[in-house]
Amino acid sequence: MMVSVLYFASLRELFGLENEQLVLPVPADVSALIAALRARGGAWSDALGTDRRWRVAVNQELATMDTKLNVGDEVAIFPPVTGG
Amino acid sequence: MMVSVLYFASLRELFGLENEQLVLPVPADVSALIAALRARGGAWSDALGTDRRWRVAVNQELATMDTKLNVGDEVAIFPPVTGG
Amino acid sequence: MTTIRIQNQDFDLGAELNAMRAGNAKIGAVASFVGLVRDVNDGAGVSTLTLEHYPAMTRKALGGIVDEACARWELIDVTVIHRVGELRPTDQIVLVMVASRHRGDAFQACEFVMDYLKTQAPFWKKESTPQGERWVEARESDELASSRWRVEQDS
Amino acid sequence: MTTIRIQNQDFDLGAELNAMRAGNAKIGAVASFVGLVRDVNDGAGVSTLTLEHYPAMTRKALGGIVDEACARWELIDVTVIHRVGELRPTDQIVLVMVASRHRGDAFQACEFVMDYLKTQAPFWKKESTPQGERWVEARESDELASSRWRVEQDS
Repeated sequence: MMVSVLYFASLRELFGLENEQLVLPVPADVSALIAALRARGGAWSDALGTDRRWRVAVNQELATMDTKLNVGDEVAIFPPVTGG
Repeated sequence: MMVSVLYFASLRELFGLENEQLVLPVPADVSALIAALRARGGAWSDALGTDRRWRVAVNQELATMDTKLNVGDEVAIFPPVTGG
Repeated sequence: MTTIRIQNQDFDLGAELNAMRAGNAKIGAVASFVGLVRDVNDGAGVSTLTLEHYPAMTRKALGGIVDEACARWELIDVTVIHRVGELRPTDQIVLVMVASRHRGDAFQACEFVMDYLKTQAPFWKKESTPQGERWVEARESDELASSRWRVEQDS
Repeated sequence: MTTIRIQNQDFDLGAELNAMRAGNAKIGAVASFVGLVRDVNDGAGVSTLTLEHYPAMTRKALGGIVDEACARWELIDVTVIHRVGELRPTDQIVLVMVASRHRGDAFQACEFVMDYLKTQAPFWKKESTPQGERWVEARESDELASSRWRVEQDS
């Protein structure tokens, strides 16, 4: 199952990546996606470790670790927001 | 002892008076002044009755019934404010 | 810094903000309130609103309210403008603008100044309606809004 | 009525207010908040501030926050403008303007929208300082400010 993954702000710079297509086994949720990314090691496991602060949105809405993912979903991973 | 008394808004219209000089026996406080005005009867006792709402300022600061009055004080009597 | 103006003429919210922020790059937050003349009040149409005040006391009262706000919160700048004379629906009546480093102080101080102004500054409104002229009655809700700041400080 | 704009260019607070009040003589109260770029943040000088956002989500997030405010309070009009791109100290970043009949609703809704925007709208600030560039860290105080609105609704 393919999903789009987008990175913003410091995570985008840290990973050197704006977006990618990722294939996940079905059924998948956000925690499965994060686990797959952490498995890359280096900056990935470091920035997405449980002790770091990051947020995830699925189809442009804030999501949690147990939010289910469907084929074609747009998943965004970013640091806590700082606008306003 | 002479004090100036000013009236504003609906009270000014009701009394048909903007301001006056009033002689009070010494010592005097706000309640003595109000009692003297009520003694005039008519609109005065009506508008300044205890069941009506009005405010008093002495030398441009909100005051209470027991605020002391001194010679030359400026006393203002007006309805509750409605600006803003 | 504090600016207090009582005036017949209108004011421009953007110009007041620009004057405030041009002077101080420490300002991170500006909360403003503008009160407007509504065309209906207590069920009656309003064609004009006339504002009377007690000039000798007005500036003193507003200055005292702003000083109290500056004592309670960390503020950088405060502007209060209140119009007097004859106004019409959609006209601006009052402006309270508060600048601070962070928004919590600005929001709270702005609401505090408005609540106290509503109960302690000597302004009175007279409405002209199809049924004639009438003095606006003070609202119980304004007394309550003002009193909650006393409770907060005592507790 | 709701206006939401994400833009590079500046905005004028007075013009936004005039547009709002011209349209509706039922408005008695307008509360506004403007966030500005400060020249110092966390002890370091700031020469420029660059705002990045997640376009597909930004409008959706802001729309959701404004809808929630309209559900909680009696509002007549809401305008939210957030700038993106490169800004300098004293520049305007964000505007939240809320119109209602009475001031309590306007003040509360304006602060609510700002608190939620600060924690839920996908904007990120990068500061350029003499020590180089750095991403601004989210503040714990913003999380707290946002969470108190949840508590209030539950209780």
